[in-house]
Amino acid sequence: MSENFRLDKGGLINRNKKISFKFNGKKYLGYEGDTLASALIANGVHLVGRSFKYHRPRGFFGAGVDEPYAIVQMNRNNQVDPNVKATEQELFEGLEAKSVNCWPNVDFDIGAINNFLNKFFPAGFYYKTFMWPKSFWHKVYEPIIRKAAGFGTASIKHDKERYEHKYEYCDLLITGSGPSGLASAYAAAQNGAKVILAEDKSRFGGSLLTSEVTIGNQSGQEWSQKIISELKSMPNVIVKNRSQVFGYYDHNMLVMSERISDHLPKSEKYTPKQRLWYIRAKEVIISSGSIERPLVFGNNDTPGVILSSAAKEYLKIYGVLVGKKPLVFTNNDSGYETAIEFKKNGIDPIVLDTRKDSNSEIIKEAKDLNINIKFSYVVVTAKGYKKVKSADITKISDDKKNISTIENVNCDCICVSGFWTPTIHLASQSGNKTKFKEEIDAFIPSQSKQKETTLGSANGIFTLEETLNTSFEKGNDLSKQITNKENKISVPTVVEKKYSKHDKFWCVPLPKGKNYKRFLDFQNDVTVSDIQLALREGYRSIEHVKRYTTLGMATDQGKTSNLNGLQLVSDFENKVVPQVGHTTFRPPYTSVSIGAIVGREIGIHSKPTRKSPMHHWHEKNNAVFVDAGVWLRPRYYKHGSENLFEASKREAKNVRQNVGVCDVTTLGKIDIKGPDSAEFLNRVYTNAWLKLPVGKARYGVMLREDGIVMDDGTTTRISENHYHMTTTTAQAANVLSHLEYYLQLVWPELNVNVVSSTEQWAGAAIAGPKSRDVLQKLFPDLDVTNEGLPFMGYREGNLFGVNAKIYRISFSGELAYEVNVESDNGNYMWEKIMEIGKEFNIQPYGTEALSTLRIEMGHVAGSELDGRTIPYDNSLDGLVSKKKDFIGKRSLNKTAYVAPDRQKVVGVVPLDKKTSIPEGSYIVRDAKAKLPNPKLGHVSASCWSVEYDNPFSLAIIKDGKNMIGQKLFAMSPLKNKIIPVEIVSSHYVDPKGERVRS
Amino acid sequence: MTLISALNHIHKKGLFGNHENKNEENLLKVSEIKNLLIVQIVQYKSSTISFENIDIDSLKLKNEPLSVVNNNDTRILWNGPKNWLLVSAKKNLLKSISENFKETDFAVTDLSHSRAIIEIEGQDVKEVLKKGCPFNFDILEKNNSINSTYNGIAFTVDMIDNNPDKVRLFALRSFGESLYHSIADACLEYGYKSL
Amino acid sequence: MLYIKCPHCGLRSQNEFSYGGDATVKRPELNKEISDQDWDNFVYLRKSPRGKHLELWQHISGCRQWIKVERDTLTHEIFKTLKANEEL
Amino acid sequence: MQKYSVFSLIKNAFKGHKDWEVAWKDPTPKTEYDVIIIGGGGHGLATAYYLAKEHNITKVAIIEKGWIGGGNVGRNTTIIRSNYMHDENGLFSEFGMNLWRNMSQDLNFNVMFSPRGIINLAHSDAQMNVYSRRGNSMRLNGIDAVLLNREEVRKIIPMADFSENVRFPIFGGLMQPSAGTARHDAVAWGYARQADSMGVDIIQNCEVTGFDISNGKILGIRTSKGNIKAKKIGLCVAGSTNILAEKLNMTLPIETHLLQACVSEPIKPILDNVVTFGAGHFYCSQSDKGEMVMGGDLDGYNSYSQRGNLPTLQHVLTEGIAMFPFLSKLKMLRTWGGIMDMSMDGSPIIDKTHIEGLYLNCGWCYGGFKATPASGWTFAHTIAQNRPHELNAGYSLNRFSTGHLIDEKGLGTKTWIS
Repeated sequence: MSENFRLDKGGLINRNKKISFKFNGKKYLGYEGDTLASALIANGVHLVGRSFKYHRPRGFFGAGVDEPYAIVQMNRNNQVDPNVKATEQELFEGLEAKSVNCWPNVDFDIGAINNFLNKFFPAGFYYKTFMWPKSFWHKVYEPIIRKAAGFGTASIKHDKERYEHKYEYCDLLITGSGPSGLASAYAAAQNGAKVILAEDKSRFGGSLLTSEVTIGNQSGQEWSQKIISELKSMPNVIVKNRSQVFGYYDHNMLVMSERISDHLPKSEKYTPKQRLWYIRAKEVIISSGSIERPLVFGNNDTPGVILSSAAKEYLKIYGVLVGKKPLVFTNNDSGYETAIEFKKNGIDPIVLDTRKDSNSEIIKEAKDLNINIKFSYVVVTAKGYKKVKSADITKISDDKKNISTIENVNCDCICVSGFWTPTIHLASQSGNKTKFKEEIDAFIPSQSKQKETTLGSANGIFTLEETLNTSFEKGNDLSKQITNKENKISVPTVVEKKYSKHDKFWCVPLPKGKNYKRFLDFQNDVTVSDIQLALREGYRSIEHVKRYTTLGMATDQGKTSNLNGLQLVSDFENKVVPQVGHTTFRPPYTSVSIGAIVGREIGIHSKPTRKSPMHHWHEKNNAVFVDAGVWLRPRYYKHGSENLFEASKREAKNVRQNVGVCDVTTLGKIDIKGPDSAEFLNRVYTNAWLKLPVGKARYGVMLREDGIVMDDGTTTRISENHYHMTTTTAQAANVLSHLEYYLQLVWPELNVNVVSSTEQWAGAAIAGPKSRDVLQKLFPDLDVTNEGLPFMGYREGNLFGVNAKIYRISFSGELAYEVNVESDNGNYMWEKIMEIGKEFNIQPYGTEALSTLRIEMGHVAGSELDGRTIPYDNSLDGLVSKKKDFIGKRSLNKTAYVAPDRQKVVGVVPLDKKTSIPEGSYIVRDAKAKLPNPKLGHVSASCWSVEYDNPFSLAIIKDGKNMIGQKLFAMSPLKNKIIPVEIVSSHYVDPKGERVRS
Repeated sequence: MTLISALNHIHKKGLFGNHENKNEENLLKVSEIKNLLIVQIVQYKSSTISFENIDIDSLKLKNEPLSVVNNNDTRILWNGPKNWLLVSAKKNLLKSISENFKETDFAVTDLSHSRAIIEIEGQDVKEVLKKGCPFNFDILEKNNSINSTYNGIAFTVDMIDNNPDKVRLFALRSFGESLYHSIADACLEYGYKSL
Repeated sequence: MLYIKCPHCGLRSQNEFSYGGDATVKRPELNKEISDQDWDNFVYLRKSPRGKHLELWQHISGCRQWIKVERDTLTHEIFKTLKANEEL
Repeated sequence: MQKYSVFSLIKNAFKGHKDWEVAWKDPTPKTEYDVIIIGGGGHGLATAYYLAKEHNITKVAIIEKGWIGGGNVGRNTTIIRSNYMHDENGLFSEFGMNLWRNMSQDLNFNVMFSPRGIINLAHSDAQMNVYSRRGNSMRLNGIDAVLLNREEVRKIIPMADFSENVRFPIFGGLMQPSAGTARHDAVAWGYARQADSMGVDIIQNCEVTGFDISNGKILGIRTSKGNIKAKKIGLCVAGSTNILAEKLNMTLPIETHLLQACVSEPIKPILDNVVTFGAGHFYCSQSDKGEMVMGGDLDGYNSYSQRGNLPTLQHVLTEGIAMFPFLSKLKMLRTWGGIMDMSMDGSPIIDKTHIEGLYLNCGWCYGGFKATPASGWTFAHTIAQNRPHELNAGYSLNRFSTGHLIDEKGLGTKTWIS
């Protein structure tokens, strides 16, 4: 395939390196340094895709991030990449891309039928129809609309690329490497400031790469490359290309996405595809330049209609002609630069200037070059379907209201220039209240909210001389304040052409009887008539207009359409633009890959995992793990082909009959020291703590201030002023913060230190009638008799050379001990317990068996203490001190909390003693009552009682105290279950608690 | 052997990541540090004792953010107001600390087993840290320490040396393997040698 | 990510902190008679102004101290940070 | 009023769409109204509509500071559901579901209610049990709910992460098949258009600066467009409730927080349902335009700024990729934030106040959009009858004193913990 539109020389591409690539299955050639867009244009390809609503042919409109059309589907590194802008994608060997939003192909697209029916699809048409018959919206119309929408196709395969993050700090962050960015960066760097200079494109220099200016005695391009190479060599400067600063957040934090590998055929193994930089900058310089505005005329979306600056960029950077018979349609001098560039390369352009006459330097130059210039001329409509073939042009009256006879001129592209819109997005995101600048018909930044300064054309300054002067000065001033150094450099002299005033005209009137579509938002197919319709219907706020018509809501976020939309609204409403105001600019400035935002916290590492020192023993012994917060705990240990139910029953039964051991390392542990510790505990817990003897433990419940149970656990008095508190696994972190809150803010007079010691200790609960035998053998020197180590007693011991702490506490309701050793010894302890316990038939048990054991004992846990229950609900009345005050006490006298029929925890047994009651079932009186069926309460926890070999559940039900003995129903409609049940005491096994004291 | 350290199961020796065609000496070095004494010392709010006069392994406490007072064996990290974390190779120091810091004025808590410790050394150490922690590491100098978080895991950074950079990272022991994974993963781009 | 000056540690990023809400709410003293209304006001009522807001944060992954922060809830500008025992 | 239909659309097409009437007028305020609704969001517009339709009260004004539909009805993730555990929430929301089902026809405005089903994923047996509790409660309240196992979930959303190397495996999920989405802006516009046609004055760009109260009775409001008298005034300004409460010398059990959401660039249909991640806070659906609509956590501190910070979104999207790995390759196109009334038990307040003639509708937390019709209907009833309807009786202001809290999540007053 030959490149018919590539010039023989010129451009910044590497002509020594040819690159082959495929578009829509067809092979093409380009050069290193091309974008996919420039390479396609070089090959004469202008039809890239179809528009959103009408499926009209779409080509290229820009040359960068503002591109509204050229969205393709890529295949890179054996992976699918949807929605890639061809204007941003650099060419690499073997690149494969195809068109989107068209079927069967971009040349012949069935969806284009919409275009012929377009009169039935004005803005918001769907709000007015598709309402009959009722079910048809969801069943018929919507599926069709859904199918037609969307661009690329996502693969459901996992993304194999690496995305990394980096947090960086600097004195000055400068966004954009055009003249203002380079000058300010250079000045600041000279003062020793730490500077980050970010450039979205692959090449540095911005407008200097394509403008005909002289700085010092160099061309703009040479000067920019000299400055960049100097900056790169300075240790205090980070210079990044392919890096878009897309968000300006609070406290001067900005976020930048760096495309590290997107321009390469594949990513190196350990190199990220993209890196997201979180940058905290002391000062920010926004030098993001400006974007050319389109002129609006009939069928101005036809492929071949292109921004004049883009046409110039394709010529000067890529050596590519967007057409060979160009029409330049402009309301200002910029169009002439493009025209002259064509002319220099042997192509004769026609310039249509909307102005009556103008005689600036550049127009003179164009005249001298014999360029055909038609003043007071406009394009009425582009002709051609998949590519511009000609244009209807005409003379326009001075007041721009009347057009004269239509002439048709042959052309293959129309380069439009409607003057320039400053890129103020970042300033606006930072909170800057923007202001409208009449001279340029656009908004520029005004009062800074954060530490931000906007320079150059982003600030509405379009002469290079002023840009460089202010930028050198600002760069110097801002950095001087930070570094206290000044190494001022003199501003080079500039030679540039003086421009004449632009024409405020931007939208060509329709000729009589013609109804050409004049597009504002090219991707979303929003036309002038759509906006007018919205306004006629009363959608008059700019936000209403945007939402009703979808103006500016496409993937380009209105970079080329918003301001023209505003013009139209203000014309129609007879207001001036600043009164209409613009819609809010929000990050991101341009779309950012979600993979990059997330970074490396994916897959198994999407959240950290906590493991006990015995974790690897559990793993080796067939433990099946369960998440407890971010901890992993053994749920059960699988023997052979056992399932969860069988294994947990075996484990629980073994605890009841022999002895079991459970890893309780995950329980929160808080080391409490200080002279006021007892007083503090007395305030924190609902029960009394002042008289707990040294060497004894006590069970405690703590509340939130609203009276709801926060957590429970045992606390042991290790010595006079030293306590060891345990919390539930789930609440450990919250409890520590809660304690610190009261110690630091509420009762600073208390001298108490709290510190988490969860990780210091590995814990094993040894439970079951034979646990004392195991303990005796583990600690031969210790008196483990009921007298020597009574229930709720605490001793220290020596476990085969390792210091151990032994607490006689029980969650299972059996005779039980918790042994703690320092974590490095955890595995050693565990293996010793297993070894010693062998003769007593010891088995490890997991959380499922633990649940069974606690449920049949009626011990409340997380499923009852669910953030909605008070102590009374959980039959913890005995633990609520009447005598002293404590956190949350004052809330317990609320009407609902002291109501005689207040809910309470009870036991539930199925009448048939066979049918398990699913957790989450509800207790009702009448299983057949009509809905809504009044509920008495819910089943909070269920188990298979190993003691009685039948199902048993806990439930929290209304008037629970008086319900015992009643025969009711447990209902789980989700599982189609209605189970006749009897309400019993929640203490199903050993109601007097004799075993723990045995 | 009874002791099993926090990272025993995950820390494997070898060369990893982008190490090919690079001088092994210039690679990052990653190791697990074990068997240190770690003690939290906190002075109670009402205590009037002047902690500056108390000697620990010839070191004096300093109530100043970032500060690490140190000698060859022992480093005392500022952990908060009148709150320090003493880290020492001298395991027997605990006894003298408990004696010198009376329990009426100080809470002394042995946390030796509560941390997993990773040491990394090399030119790119700060780059590795910047991947997961928003702290401004440009200001962290030799004998500075901070508490912060790395990819959501609370950790302590103790900067031991700066030519090349050498830091010790402490995480709660149960998070050790997750932090190790995160740090090792962040090192892959530069290549690292696991010692 | 907010940048909060911990009065103990210095400027740190928000991810080291956890939010603690309104700092002007004062817990009634222990054992003191108090009306239901006053107690409920303490537990449930919030001023939540648009503008300056004195609030609590805990430097949870730092020095673990609870601090007070005077912040604008509209602009997020932080005017002042205080130790637990300091008042505005 | 002009009727919208396919016929009117065709008819107008041939006239170049020149004859469409305004959807609502732009009146200047009268000196007095029977009822003033402050807040031209979804709830305020719906309240005015139901006042007119159900109670024949048409001398009504809606006073809106900015443009109607500019609050949370214009910045949500469009999800409509009634999958609540507590009876008060469930019955209220299910009543609303019936209004949603008929809304397009009722309003003669296509709000695109799309009952595509919502699935709450569970990642452990314990979570399956928690969902069972909720689902059973729904079923006993007459609300549709299905408990799905892993394989059943896989059949519906095969693009979720069912692979081995996953931190939070999918155990199953709770599905409400009749839940879905609606076009949020259309809801506001549809209510506005009908209310306007029945005589309600929609007054935009009018800020309330104060209240006239005498002897404990409301007399009127002061606004940037002058003083307006009214017999009754309803506050419908979720997000800004505390600002107006301050002018009324009221302190409420509400904090104002920011919730962010975002959309990806549009892609071809891949996800039909609304899906929520169970091991955190992330939810996702695909709009008719093809954008993935995503949201999750609060930013976590009091905020009135309709802009958030990236780390919250990073956190939310991390969970997004954990649920749907394909999201990694998509691009985040647009982000926005909405400020909301976080009440101290997570449930709303629709009630009278101690000031006669002043009514309160607030505290919607994250759940305001789906509640729009039921909230408007019950608030209209409360205002018209001067007493709550049984559907909103539980949403009383004094429940914080009596202890009849409606806490779906069990998190209590720390609203920022998610």
